[in-house]
Amino acid sequence: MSTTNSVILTIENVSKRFGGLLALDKVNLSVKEGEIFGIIGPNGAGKTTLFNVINGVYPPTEGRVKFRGEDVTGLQPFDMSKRGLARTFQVVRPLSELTVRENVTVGACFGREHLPLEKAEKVADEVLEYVGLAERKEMLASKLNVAQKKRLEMARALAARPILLLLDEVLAGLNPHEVADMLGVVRKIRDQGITILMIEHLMHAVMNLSDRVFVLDYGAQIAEGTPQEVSNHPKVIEAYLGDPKVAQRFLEGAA
Amino acid sequence: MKTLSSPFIWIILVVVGGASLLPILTNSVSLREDMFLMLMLVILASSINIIMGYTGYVSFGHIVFFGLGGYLAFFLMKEFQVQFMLAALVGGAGASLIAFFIGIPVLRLRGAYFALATIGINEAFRSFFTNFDLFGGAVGMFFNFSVYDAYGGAKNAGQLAYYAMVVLALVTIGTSFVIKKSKFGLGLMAIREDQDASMVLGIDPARLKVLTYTISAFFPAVAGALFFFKNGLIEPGPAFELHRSIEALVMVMLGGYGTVTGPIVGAVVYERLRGFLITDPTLSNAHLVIAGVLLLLIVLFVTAGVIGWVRQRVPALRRYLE
Amino acid sequence: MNIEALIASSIDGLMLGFVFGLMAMGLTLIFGVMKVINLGHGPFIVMGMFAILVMSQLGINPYLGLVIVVLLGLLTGIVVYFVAVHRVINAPELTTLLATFSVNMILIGALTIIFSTSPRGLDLELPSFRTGAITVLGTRFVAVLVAVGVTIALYSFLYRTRTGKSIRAVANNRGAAELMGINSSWILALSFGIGTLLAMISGGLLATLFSFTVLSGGGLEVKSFVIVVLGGLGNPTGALFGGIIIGLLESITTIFIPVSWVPVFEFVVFVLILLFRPNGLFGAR
Amino acid sequence: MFSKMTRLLWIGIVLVTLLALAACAPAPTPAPTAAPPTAAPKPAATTAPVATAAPQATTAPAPTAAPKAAEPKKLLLGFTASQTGAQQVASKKQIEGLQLWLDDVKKAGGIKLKDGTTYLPEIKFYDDESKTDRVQTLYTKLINEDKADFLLSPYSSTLVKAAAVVSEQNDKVMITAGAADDATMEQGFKKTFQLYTPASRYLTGAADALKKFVPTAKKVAIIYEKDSFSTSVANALQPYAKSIGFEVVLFEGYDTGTTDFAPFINKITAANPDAILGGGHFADGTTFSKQLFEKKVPIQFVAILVAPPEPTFKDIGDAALGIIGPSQWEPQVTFSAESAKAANLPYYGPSNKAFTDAYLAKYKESPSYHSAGGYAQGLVLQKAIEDADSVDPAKIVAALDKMNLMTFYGVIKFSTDAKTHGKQQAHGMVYMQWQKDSAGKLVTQIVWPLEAKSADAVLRK
Repeated sequence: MSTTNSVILTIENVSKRFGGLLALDKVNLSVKEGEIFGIIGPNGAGKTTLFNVINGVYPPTEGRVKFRGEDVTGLQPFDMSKRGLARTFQVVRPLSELTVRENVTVGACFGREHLPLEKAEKVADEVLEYVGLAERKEMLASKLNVAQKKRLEMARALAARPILLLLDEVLAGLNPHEVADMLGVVRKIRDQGITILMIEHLMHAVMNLSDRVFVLDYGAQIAEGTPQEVSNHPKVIEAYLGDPKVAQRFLEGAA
Repeated sequence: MKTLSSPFIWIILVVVGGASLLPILTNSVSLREDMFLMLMLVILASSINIIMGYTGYVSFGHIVFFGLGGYLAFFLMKEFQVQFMLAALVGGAGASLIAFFIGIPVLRLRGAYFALATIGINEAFRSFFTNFDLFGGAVGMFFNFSVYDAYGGAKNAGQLAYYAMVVLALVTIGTSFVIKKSKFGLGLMAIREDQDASMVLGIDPARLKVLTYTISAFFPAVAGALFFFKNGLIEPGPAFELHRSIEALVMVMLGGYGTVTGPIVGAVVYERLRGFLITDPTLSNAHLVIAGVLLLLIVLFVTAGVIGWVRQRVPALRRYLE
Repeated sequence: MNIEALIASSIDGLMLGFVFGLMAMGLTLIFGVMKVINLGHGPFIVMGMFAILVMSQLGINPYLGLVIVVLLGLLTGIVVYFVAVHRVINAPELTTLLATFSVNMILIGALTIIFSTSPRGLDLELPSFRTGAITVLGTRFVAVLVAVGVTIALYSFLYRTRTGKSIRAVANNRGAAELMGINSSWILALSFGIGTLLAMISGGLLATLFSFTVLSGGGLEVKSFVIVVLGGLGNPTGALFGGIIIGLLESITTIFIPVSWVPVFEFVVFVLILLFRPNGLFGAR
Repeated sequence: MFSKMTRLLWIGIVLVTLLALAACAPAPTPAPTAAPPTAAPKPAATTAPVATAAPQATTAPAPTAAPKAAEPKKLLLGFTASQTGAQQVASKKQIEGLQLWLDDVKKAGGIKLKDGTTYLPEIKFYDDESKTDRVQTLYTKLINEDKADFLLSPYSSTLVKAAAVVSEQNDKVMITAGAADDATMEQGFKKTFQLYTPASRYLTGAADALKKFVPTAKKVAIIYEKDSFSTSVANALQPYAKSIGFEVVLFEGYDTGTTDFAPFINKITAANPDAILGGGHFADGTTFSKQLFEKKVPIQFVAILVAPPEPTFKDIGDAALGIIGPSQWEPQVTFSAESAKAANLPYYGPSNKAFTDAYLAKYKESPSYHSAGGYAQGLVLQKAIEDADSVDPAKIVAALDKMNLMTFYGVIKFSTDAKTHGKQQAHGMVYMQWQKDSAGKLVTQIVWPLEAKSADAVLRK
């Protein structure tokens, strides 16, 4: 894959402490332009916390976050959005009493390009077409099913025309058919040139999609590399995959 | 602007404006008085709807701006003989400014805490004005009748105040519509639905909310100025009457939260109902009870309000009935 | 300013504070259990006042009457809950606010029809104790005893009985409590009843101290909000302390500043606490 | 189970509501079930049923000519009343007084002009909920829709101010009772006439009385409710008290709605005054008096506004004892045809006794000064119509401007100065006190002015 491009996001020695709990412990990673970067780890490993620190939901206790060469540590989420960062939520958060189209329009209006309303609506229509929600655009967001809500989140994030997209478990709760669809969408997004940082539990999907994978366990990074390297990493096998054979199966499933 | 090409808003404005002309055409002063009060309530309900219906912040003490605008304008008219419309606008601007500074800290509060804080602010201002001798303290301020001579006598002044109130009502409704249909309004509704998610989508909630609060303070303030100008006197009690604020919330709910037409319909229905109950000989004793029972029935069974209910029932109308 | 007046006022304020605390406890309990700001709180207080008035007119000793008020309050609260609150218990805040506001309108309207808005007072005399400028009013002394007694009873109920524990469970997490087999509707209704009876008892006590009208509830309701915020929303002990603080604050500031400025001071403090200590002065977090 | 229970409750509610409606709807008879026994009459019933007791109302000396009873013309008097809200009590008394006047006029066969035209007054009123914002709308309605010929006033200064703006705007004559605010009558009104003694003269007499009753008194505390009326009273009292040699050791207002006076009383006690003057309205006045008593504050002279003259003030028991109150009128006043002659004034209307007895017979309650004010509103209008021999507003205004007479309610004369036109000039206050009669029952007595006294003043212990 074309991973020789420049670095777009750097996390340097980031720690995050909640009271006595160390949720992130000196994490370092860098994401390159155009790649799909997967983050895996058991429940409670600090993956979502890492996302929250990256997009400014809370500032890191220590360490720096750099985005496109600029130090963005401690910036607010809306500042990050303007700089071209978009994300979806692990638990979907549709704007329930707004229509699907309005939801996506919000993304376009307040995202990187800060489009005026009319242009934003056009973008919303395009994006809805793209993720396959076009027929439902006049529905209230609360009336969608889970898979559709996931697509809506994705559409809303895309409408912001991000440079880097954070996907937090977009596949969770989908049936195999819907997973396959969604994987297609993610690939298409990457092919547009948008860098993707994704948290995923569905192992074969991560291994299959990602150019590189990063493993967190109890807030600490234990491995980083290509899917192959990571799944053979002894620490990963010990901490996460448990059994080397399981790891092998994942890779095969992904192939 | 594309928003203003929507036929919907023009229909509303024509209906409201047309109704406002009735007292002039029929030359009925008492109808004019009724309409004056009703338009004032429409303004109050619509501006509360901007902060509450669009942004999701239940401002219980919104009446504070009515009082502040009334007091500022009254002071200017009485002490400096400022023309009433100018004084009203200055009163509105002053109240907005105060809203801006109050809004910055207070809008950080959410839900019940915000609602309680607005009550506290209103009560603090009311008791402050009771003690503030520059503005007449407990006694309040009153005009000598000669003030009205500048407007062709008291009778004519009432007429002028009415015209001003009509214009203000139309502007308020127009603003409410423009906000709702704009990018700004979309941002507000995103905040209402999920403030944290809206931040991630690129919205700076603090900025938008303070701005909204500032705007929504302007209209009741000007309405207060007009009301007390016509009244000829202002006192802390009637100026900062918490009950009126809560009644305005009731109107918004009655008509439909978050819609442009809802507060208008709510204000008209509520005011007509109360007016009817009070003047009806057999019901007047029980008017509070009856109004209460009706309100309860609506709250329990028609949660979305009249307009909201119609929108739910007839989805085809959603696009047209804002 | 004079030190004797200060001491005398502190005692007066402290004693009144207990009754204020009891009054606010009802409001905070309802909020704590079901996240409802009860705008019917004022009329409930007033109902307590008039219940005592009616009973004393029938020749029942006001303090004995409080026992009947307890039952009346519980019943009223449960009825009001099922009529006005139950259906919208999961709806947004605003809906429950308006539902309880309509209860307020209905009750005030009905009370006005029955009693008119003329001021009433109980002709109740208890001996007061006096040394120098300091007078301890008998009625207040008894009111403190009742307030403390009711608080202790409430806490024993909440912490010692099965039902009380269920109330606390529902307050903590309604969904989980339901999974544990607790009938939450019933518990919510009961809590609303208890909140109401607290309001009514405090109303009954206030009636022994001051004259009152059907409309007295408005001011007391707002005062309850202040106290509840001071003590932390949903925290009954906090409410008791909040009441005492407000009682003391009002009485002590009266000595130092013109009395009419006391409410200004009080409401500014209220807003500041909301801004800087939204969990109340004793908020755990 | 609970949804079932809720449904049952709902059915109950609906039934109760329906019952209530059914009970009200076909009931124009004067016995509303739910209302208190002396409930104000329904607004629609413009004239009340004739009272059974027949007082000897010495209504105006009718013109000698006794023409054929031509069909009497209707004369509509409009006003608003506080049937709900804070001012309900006093407002009710005021209407009761007015109603009694209507009865008397009816019995006399209406108001007769020299040409034989007879006018039969009727009243129409709406509930203003004690709130100013309703007042203006309702007065406009009375003027324009109901076509009221003359206006009477609501109760309390604030509401009257709002009403007067509308009546002046519409060039209607309005006779006000229940409004003592000086400021109201200094707005350059042309057709508004005030029956009450203005607030500025409410308590000045009490200061005089203090000087007489407690010659050693030096220091007074003036405390007042922070509202329009009480503040004007206090603001006028302070310089007056100083001018007659008192030291004002405390001059402080308290917030409307204050319920607990204990700390404030401590503060007053600390200032060590010989007398307390001031007050506000009914609720605060009674609480203040009660707490003063409970705290055994040893101040001999206490005079407060509004509350003491109300008969229900005695509900606070012994705490009422010795409290003095300024009153526009009391049942014991001594205005009579004789005293009018002595003062060289014409006397008009029923005797004081006739009024008091008739009131007691009709309402089973003694009249308060608010009741007297209500009756006087009608009486003054009646006299003005007779003097003007017309119902033409301009002529009525002229008649009112010239009026200078005594009634059971006292002397009435209006200012004709452009700035204070219509302000009451002649009516004076009396000061009543709660005392114990020989049977140990609480009664009111007039103690000041001395020439009107019905008993000697008693100092508090």
